[in-house]
Amino acid sequence: MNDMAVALQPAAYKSDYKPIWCPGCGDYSVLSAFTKAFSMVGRKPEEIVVVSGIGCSSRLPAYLSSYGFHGVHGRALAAATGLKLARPDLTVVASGGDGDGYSIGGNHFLHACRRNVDLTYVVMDNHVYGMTKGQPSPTTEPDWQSKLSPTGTGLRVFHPLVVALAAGANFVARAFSGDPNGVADILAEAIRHPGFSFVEILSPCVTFRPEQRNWKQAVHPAPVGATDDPAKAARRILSDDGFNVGILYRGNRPVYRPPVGKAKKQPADLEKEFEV
Amino acid sequence: MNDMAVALQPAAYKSDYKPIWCPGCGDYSVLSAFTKAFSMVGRKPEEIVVVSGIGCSSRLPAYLSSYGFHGVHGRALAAATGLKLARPDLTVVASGGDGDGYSIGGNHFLHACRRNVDLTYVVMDNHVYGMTKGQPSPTTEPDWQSKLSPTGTGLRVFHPLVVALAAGANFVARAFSGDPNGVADILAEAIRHPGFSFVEILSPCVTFRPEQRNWKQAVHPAPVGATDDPAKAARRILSDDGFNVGILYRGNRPVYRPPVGKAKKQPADLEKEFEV
Amino acid sequence: MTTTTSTPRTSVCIALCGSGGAGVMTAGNLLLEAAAQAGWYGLMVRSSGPQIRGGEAAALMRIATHPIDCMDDRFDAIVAVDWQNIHRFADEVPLDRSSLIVGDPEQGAPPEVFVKSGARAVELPMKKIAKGIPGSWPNMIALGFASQLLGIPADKVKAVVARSLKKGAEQLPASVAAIEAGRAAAAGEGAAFTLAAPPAARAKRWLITGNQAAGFGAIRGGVRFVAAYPITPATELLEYMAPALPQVGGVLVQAEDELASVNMIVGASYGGVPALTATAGPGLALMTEALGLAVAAEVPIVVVDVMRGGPSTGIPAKSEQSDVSIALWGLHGDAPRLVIAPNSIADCLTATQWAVHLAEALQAPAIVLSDQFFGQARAVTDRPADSGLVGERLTAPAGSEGYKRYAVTDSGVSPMAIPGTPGLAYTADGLEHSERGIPSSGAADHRVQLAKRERKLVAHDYGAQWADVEGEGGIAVVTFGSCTGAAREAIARARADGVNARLVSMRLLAPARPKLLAAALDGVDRVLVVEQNHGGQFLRYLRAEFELPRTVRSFRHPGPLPIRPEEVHRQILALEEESPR
Amino acid sequence: MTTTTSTPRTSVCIALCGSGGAGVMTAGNLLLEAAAQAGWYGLMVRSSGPQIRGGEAAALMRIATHPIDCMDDRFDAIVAVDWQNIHRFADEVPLDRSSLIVGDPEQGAPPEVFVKSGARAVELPMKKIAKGIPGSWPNMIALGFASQLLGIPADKVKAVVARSLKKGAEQLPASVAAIEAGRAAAAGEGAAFTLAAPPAARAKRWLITGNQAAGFGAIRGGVRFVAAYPITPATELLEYMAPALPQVGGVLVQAEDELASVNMIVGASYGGVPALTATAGPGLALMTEALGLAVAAEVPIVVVDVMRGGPSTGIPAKSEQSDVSIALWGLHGDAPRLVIAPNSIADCLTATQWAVHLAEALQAPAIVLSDQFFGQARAVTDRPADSGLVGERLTAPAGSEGYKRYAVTDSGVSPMAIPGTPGLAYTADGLEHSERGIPSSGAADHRVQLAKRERKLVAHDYGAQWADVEGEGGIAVVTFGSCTGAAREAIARARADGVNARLVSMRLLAPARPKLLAAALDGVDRVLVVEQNHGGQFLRYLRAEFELPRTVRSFRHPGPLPIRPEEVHRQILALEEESPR
Ligand SMILES: Cc1ncc(C[n+]2csc(CCOP(=O)(O)OP(=O)(O)O)c2C)c(N)n1
Ligand SMILES: Cc1ncc(C[n+]2csc(CCOP(=O)(O)OP(=O)(O)O)c2C)c(N)n1
Ligand code: SF4
Ligand code: SF4
Ligand SMILES: [Mg+2]
Ligand SMILES: [Mg+2]
Repeated sequence: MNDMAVALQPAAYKSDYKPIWCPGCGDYSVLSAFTKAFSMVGRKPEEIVVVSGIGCSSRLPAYLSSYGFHGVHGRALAAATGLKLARPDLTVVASGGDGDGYSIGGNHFLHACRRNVDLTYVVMDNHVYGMTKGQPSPTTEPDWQSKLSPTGTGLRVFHPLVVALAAGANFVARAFSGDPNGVADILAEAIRHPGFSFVEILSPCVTFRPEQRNWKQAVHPAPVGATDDPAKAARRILSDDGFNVGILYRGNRPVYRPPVGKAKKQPADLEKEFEV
Repeated sequence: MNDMAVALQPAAYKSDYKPIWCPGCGDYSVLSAFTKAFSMVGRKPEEIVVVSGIGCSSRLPAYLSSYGFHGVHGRALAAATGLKLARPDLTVVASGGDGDGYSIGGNHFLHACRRNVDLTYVVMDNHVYGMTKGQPSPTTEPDWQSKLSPTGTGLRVFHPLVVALAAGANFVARAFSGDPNGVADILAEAIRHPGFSFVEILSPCVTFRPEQRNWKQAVHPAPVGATDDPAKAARRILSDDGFNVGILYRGNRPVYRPPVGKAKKQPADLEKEFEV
Repeated sequence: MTTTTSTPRTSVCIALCGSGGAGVMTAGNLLLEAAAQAGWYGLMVRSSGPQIRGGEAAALMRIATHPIDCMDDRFDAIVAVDWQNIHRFADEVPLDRSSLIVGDPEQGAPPEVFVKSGARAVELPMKKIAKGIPGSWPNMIALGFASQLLGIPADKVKAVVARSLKKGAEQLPASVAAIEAGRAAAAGEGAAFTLAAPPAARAKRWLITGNQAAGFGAIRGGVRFVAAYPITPATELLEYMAPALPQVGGVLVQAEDELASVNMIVGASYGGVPALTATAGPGLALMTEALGLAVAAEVPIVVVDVMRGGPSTGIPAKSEQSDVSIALWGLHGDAPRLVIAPNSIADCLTATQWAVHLAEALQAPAIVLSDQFFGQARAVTDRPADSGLVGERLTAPAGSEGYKRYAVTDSGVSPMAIPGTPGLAYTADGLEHSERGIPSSGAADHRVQLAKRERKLVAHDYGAQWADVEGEGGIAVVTFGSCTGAAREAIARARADGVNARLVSMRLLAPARPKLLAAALDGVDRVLVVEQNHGGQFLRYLRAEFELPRTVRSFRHPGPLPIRPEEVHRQILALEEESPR
Repeated sequence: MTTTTSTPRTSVCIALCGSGGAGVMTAGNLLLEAAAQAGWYGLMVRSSGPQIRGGEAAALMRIATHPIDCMDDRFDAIVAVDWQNIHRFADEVPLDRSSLIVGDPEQGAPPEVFVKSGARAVELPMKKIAKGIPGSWPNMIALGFASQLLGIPADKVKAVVARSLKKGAEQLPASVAAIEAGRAAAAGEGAAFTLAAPPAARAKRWLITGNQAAGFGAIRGGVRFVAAYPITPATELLEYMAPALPQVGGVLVQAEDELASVNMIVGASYGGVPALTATAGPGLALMTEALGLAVAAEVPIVVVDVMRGGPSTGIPAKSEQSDVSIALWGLHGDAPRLVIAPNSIADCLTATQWAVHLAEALQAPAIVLSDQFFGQARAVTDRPADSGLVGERLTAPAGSEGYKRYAVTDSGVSPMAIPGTPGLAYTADGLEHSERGIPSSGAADHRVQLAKRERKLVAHDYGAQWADVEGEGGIAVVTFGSCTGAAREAIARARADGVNARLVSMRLLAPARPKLLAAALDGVDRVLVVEQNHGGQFLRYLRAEFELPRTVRSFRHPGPLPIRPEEVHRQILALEEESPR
C-alpha cells in the first residue's frame, strides 16, 4: 500500500481477509466492483472510508484495504453522514443490504437523500435477510414463503429508487452484481457525482434465494439515458420491469455544507458572552 | 356518552379537558374537525382510538371523548398498527406533528404506507417543532432561521405527500386547519377509505411561525379531482404550490390482513409437534 | 471427573463434526431423537463457524438417563466426518485420556489440539464405507457408530431415520445399511460408553428447543399478538410462532425495526390483547424507550431477550448472560418492571407463560431473560405441565362512574378500560399523569404514581416460583438461567465428596425478593455466585438489592464457552476449604 | 431556618410571578444581572405551567454574598404581577411568617395557599402605577420593588435595563421611572431583606446556565462536531452551540432522530474529530445501542444527558436525578463506559470538558449526567478556570508495521489510526474482534478484549476530580450532581449546630473508585445518601460497587421539587442522634 503506482490497481484495494460469504454469493462481485471503482476514481485506500451496518453485505468493508467502519444494524448512513461532515476531505461510501437500508435503516435513507451530503450509498439488494438466514425484507416479493412468512408477507414491495427520488437523492442508479465492470463504472460515477448518490445493486443470495441465479438472464440496460427530472425518472422506474440497469437519474441539487464560521476563533474568544 | 343520539353530534366527541395549546394555534380547528368527522363516520366514541406521539399536535387524543393513546415521540404509527391488527373492530386514527411523523417517525411512515393496514394518519404540519419551542422540522423552509439553525438549515423540504405515494399510501390528501369543515369532510373520507389513508393538514403554529397566519390567504382547492395513478398524483403535487387542498389520490390496493388460521385450535392442540 | 470404568454410564457426551454439508447436524438430530424414543434424556447444541453457509459444523450431544440442562465438562468422543477447521471447536469439545477421537483416515490425521489430550484415536473410513453402499452418506456411518457406542438400540435409530425420510423412502435401505456398518465398526469398542438403561416408567417426553418452548409458553399464557424483527438467536422463537399463532387465532407481524415491534405490541396490548416480542441485546437496547412507556402507561407486554455475546453486535451466535444489567436497570427514570429468567430449556416454557401471566396481572412490562444456549439447544424433556396461569387483566366494567384509569389502589393495580368499552374512554399516557390520566407535572401526582407503580410489583405474591431452592448446607450456590444446570451437577458432585451445598436458582430477578432470599439463605455463611459474563452483573445486582452473608465469592466468565459443572464443583470445594466447619 | 433578624442577610430568595406575557422572566433576569453587576452571586430558575405559551410563569431567584448552587428552603418574598394560576407554584415557593406576599390589589387577593403560611401581605398596585407612567409596564415596578427590598443599588438596575433595551432606548425613561416607583414603594419595608455587602475583591464573574456551561466546556475540551435532536431540557445546550461551534471551526447538525445523532457522532469521532450529543432520558434510551458500539469499537464520544422527570416522557420540564441506572448499567453486554456528574452549574463546564478529555484519552463513550435544574438555571459564578484538559487521542503513526487497531496494551488503550493515515487502514467493528479488528467469536479474543476495555477505564488515574470531599466527622453525606448544593448548605447548618459531617460529592460515577471512596470515608461510621429520585438509584449503585459503613441512610424524593438544604440538615441531625458518639 506504500507503493502508489500499485495502489491505483484494483487489486491494491483488496484486503487479505477471506470473506465469510457463501460460495457464489453476489456480494463477491460487488467487492470486486468496489476495488475497480476505487481504482478508477483514483483516491488512495487511506483516503476512502467504507461504512456499513450489519448483514452479509455489510461485511464488505473489512475485505477492502481502505478504512472501514462496521457499525450497528441500519445506521450506516448516519455514521457516514457524521464522518463526511466532520472529515469532508475523505471519500465516504456507505454500503449494506436491503434489510439494513430499507427496513431498520429507512429513516436515515429518507433523510440522507434529503440532506444531500456528498456521499455514495450502495445497497446490495437480494430481497432477503441473508445474515439471519432467510426472512423477508422490504423488497421481498409478497408471495415469497419463509419460516417467518409461511404464507408470504402479502406486502407490496418497497421501491427504493422511487423513494430515493421522492426524498431528494441526487443520483440514482440500478446495477447488477453479475456484471462487475458495469457496477464499477456506475459506482465510479456515483462517487464522482456531487451530493447524495444512491446505487441499488441487485446481488443474488444464492443460499436463501437460489432462484435469483436467474437474474443474470433478466437484467438489461436501461433503454434511455439518465434524466434530470425526478418525476420523469420515477415514472420510468415505476413502469419498468425492475431489471433495467444503468444510471437513471442525475440531479444537480446543491450539496449540503454545514454552516462554518467566518474567522476561526479560539475558545477563549467565546467567553465574552458570559461575562457580567 | 351513554345517550347514543347525543353521541353522534360532534360535541359528543369532545372531552372536557382544556387544551394546553397557545391561543390561535391551528390545532384547535383540527380538533374540531376530528369531532365533526367522527360524527359523520358515525362510530361511537368508544369504538374509536386516536393514537399519537409527542408534540403540541400529539396532545390531541386527550381532548377527544374517544379512547386515546399518547405514546412516545415518533412511534404513533407503530402503536396504531399493532392496535389495529390486534383489534380490527376498532377505528384507529394516528395523528401528530411534522417532527413526530416525518423526522423521528419517518421509518414508520414509510412502512405504514407500504403495509397498507386500514388506518388513517393525520399530520398537523406547522413546519416546526412547536413543543420544543421552535426548531426546524423536515418540512421547514431551508432559509428559516432559529436558534438551532441560525443561518437556516439549507435543506430541501421533505415532501410528505410525494413520499407517501412513493411508499404506497392508499389515500393521500392535503387540508388546511383554517377550514374545519373542509378538514372534516376529508377526514371522514380518509377514515372510510380502506387501507392506509394519509391526510396532511397545514396547521399554523402562531407562536413560532406567526407568518403562517397568512396561510389562510394562500390555500386554494386543488384544481382537479383525485387520481388513482400514484405517478400522476406525485407529478401534480411536485409541481403545485404546496397550498393545493383536497383529496389528491385515491388508490385501491388491497388492505393488509395478517394470516389467520383456518380452524381455531386450542393451545393444547399444538403440543403434538413436540412429542417424541 | 474422568470416568474410565465400563459399568453402564448415566451420561455420555459425544460431538459429531464435519464441514458444512457433511450432514452432522442431521445425524445429531437423529441420534437425539432415537435416544428419546428409547427413553433417554438428552441435549444437542449446534455450533458452527463464521461462514454464513458451508463452514465447519458440530453437533454437541449429551445423552443421559436423567434430565440434564448442560453439557458435561468433557466429551467421551468426537466423531468427525472430516477434519476441515474442526480444530476451531477444540475449546467446545474438551477431551481427555479416556475419550475417543473417531476420524476418517482418508481425511487426514486428527488435529493436534485433540490428539494432545491423550485421547485414543479410532479410524473409521466413513467415506469409503459409504461409497460401498450406493445411496448412503458418511454421516449415516457416523450415526451408526455413535448409536452403537452409546448403546442406543438399532431399531430406534432406524425408525427415526425412516420417519425423517418420509417422501424419500427409497433411500431408506441404503441409510439403514450405512447405520449398520457404522454400528458394526463400533462394536469393537465394547461397553465403555454404553448408557445405563433409561428409566422404566415414563411420562410423555418432548423434543423441544428453548425458543420453541418460550414461544409455546407464551401461547399457553394467552399471547395472541406478536410483532418482531429478526435477530439471532431469537429468530427461531418467531419462526416457531409464525405458523403456530394463527392457529390459535393470533397474529404475528414482522416489523420494520425493533422500535416498531415494541411499539406495535404496546399498541396491541393497550387494545386488550396479550402481546409479546422477542429479540437479543441490540434489539433490547432499541426497545428501552418503549419499555418505559409500558411502565408509565401501565400496558402489559412481554419481551423475550435471548441473550448472546455482547457488547454491541458482539458474538451473535454464542451464549452469554450479559444482559442482566440492561434488563434490570436499563430504563431511564424510575421504571419498575418484571424480569424473569427461565433456568432450563423446559422452564423456557413455564417461565414465559408465567411472565405473560404476571405482566397481565400487574399491567407492567416483563422481560424474559433466555439465552442462546437455551434458545437454540434441543432437549429431550418431560412434557412441561400446563401451570394454567394465563394472562388475566383487571379490567374496568362498562359504565363505571368517574372512571380513573390510574386510580390509586391498595394493590397498586388499577382497573383497565379496554377500548370498545362504553363510558370509560381515557387516554393512556407516558407523560406523568393524574389518576384520570391527564398529564400532570405536580409533585403529588408524580409521587403517588411512582409509588403505585412500584407497589403493584413489590406487593404481589409471586409464590414459590420466585426461585428453585434445593439442598442443605452452609454453602449456597446462587445463580440463574442457564448456569443452573452446571450448578446443580456441581452440587451433586460436591455431595458425593461429602460437601453439602444449597442451590438457589433465581427465576424472578425483578422485583427483588430480599426476604425470600434471606429465608433461602438461612444458615448459609458462604455464597458462591455463578454467572456467565465478564463483569459480574448478577453479583452486582445481588449486592445492590439484598443482604448477603459476609463471604461472597464470584465465579464467572463470559461466553462463548459455557460454565461447566466441574468449574463450579471446584469452587464449592475451595469455598469449603476456606472456612472449614 | 427562619430568619427574622434585620441584620444584613447573606442570602435572600424571592419569586417574581405572573401570567405568561407579564414579563416576570425579563424582570427576573434583569434583577439577577443587576445583582451580578453589583458583585453578588445568584441563581434564577424559570418555572412555568403546562401551556406551551401564555401560562403562569415564575422566576425563582436567590441572591447571595457567596456562590450558591441551590434554592433555599423558603422564600423571603413572592412578588406577583397578577395571581392567575400562581397558586400552582405553591410547592415551589414555600413561604413562612417572616415572608412577604406582594400583590397588586387590582388582581384580587393572594391565593389562600400562600396566605395560610402566615406571611405578611403587602399591596403594590403595579398596574395602576405603571398606567401612571406612560410606556412602562407592571413588571418594571416589580423589579424596582424587589431590587430595593434586597438592597441592590438603583444605578446597577438602571444600567442593566438600559443595556437590555439597546434599540428601544426611547423606552428607557419610562422603565427607569417605573423602577423608581417600585423602589419607593419598597422603601417602607426597611432593611429586613437587605443583602450584606458583596465580597470586595473579586475575580471575573460569569452569568451562565448549566446548558451553556456544558456546551462551552465541550468546546474548551475540543469538541468540534455535534449532532443532536432537540429535546427538553437539553435543547438550549444545542442552541448555545449552534452559533458558537462554527466560530471555532466546528460543525453542528440537527439529526432526524437520536439514533441518527448518536451514530453520526460515532462516525465523526471515528474520523478523528471529538464529538458530542446532548439529550434527555427518552433520547438516551434510544442511544444505548450505539453507545455499546462506541464501547466495542472503542470510539470516544460524549453524551450529555440533561435529566428530567421520568419514566417515559415523564415530566419534561422538571428536574430529577433518575437516569443514574440507565447511565451506569443501561447497555447490553459487558460495556464499561465513563459516567461523569457535574455538581454545580459552573462545574457543568469543567466536568464536561473533563469528560471530553477522558473519552478521548480512553477511547470510550462518556455520559455526562446534568439535569434540568443545572441546565436551565442561570447563575452568577466565578469564571471557571480553564483546566487545560483537552481531548488528546493516542493515535498510531503512519506506516506502523502490522498495525493492530485493538492491540492489547498494559494501559488497555490502543493507538488509533485516523482515516487518512497511510498504511494503517483497518475496519472498526462492533462485532467482537481480534486485535487486528477482524470479527472473532473465539473465547480467547473475547476475554482479552473484554478485559482490555475494562482495564483501560479502571487503570486510569483520574486524580482528585473524582469527587469533592469536604469537611470532617463520623457522618458523611454522599451525593452527586445537583443535590450537592443542598448537601453542602445542610452540612454548614449542622456545623453551626455543633455537628460535624463530611461531604462526598462524586463526580466520577463510572468507573467506580472503591479505594478512593474508602479513603474519603475513613473514620466515617454513618452515611447519608442523598439523591433526587424515587427508587434510590444512587444508593443501589453505592451498595453494588462499594464497601459502605454499616449504617447507611437514604434520603431521597423524586422531582419536580428540589432536595432542600433543610431536609438534608434534619437528616444529618437525626443520624447524629441515632448513634451518639
Ligand atoms: C438492532 C438489530 N436488529 C437485528 C439484527 C439482526 N440482523 C443482522 S443482519 C440482519 C438483516 C440483514 O439483511 P440485509 O441487510 O438485507 O443483509 P444481507 O445479509 O441480506 O446481505 C438482521 C435483521 C441486528 N444485528 N441488530
Ligand atoms: C425520543 C424523543 N426525542 C425528542 C423529544 C422531544 N420532542 C418533543 S415534541 C418534539 C417535536 C414536536 O414537533 P412536531 O411533531 O412537529 O409537533 P408540534 O409540537 O409542532 O405540534 C420533540 C423533538 C421527545 N419527547 N422524545
Ligand atoms: S446467505 Fe446469501 S447473502 Fe449471505 S453470504 Fe450467503 S449467499 Fe450471500
Ligand atoms: S407552540 Fe405552536 S404548535 Fe404549539 S400550541 Fe403553540 S401555536 Fe400550537
Ligand atoms: Mg439482503
Ligand atoms: Mg410541528
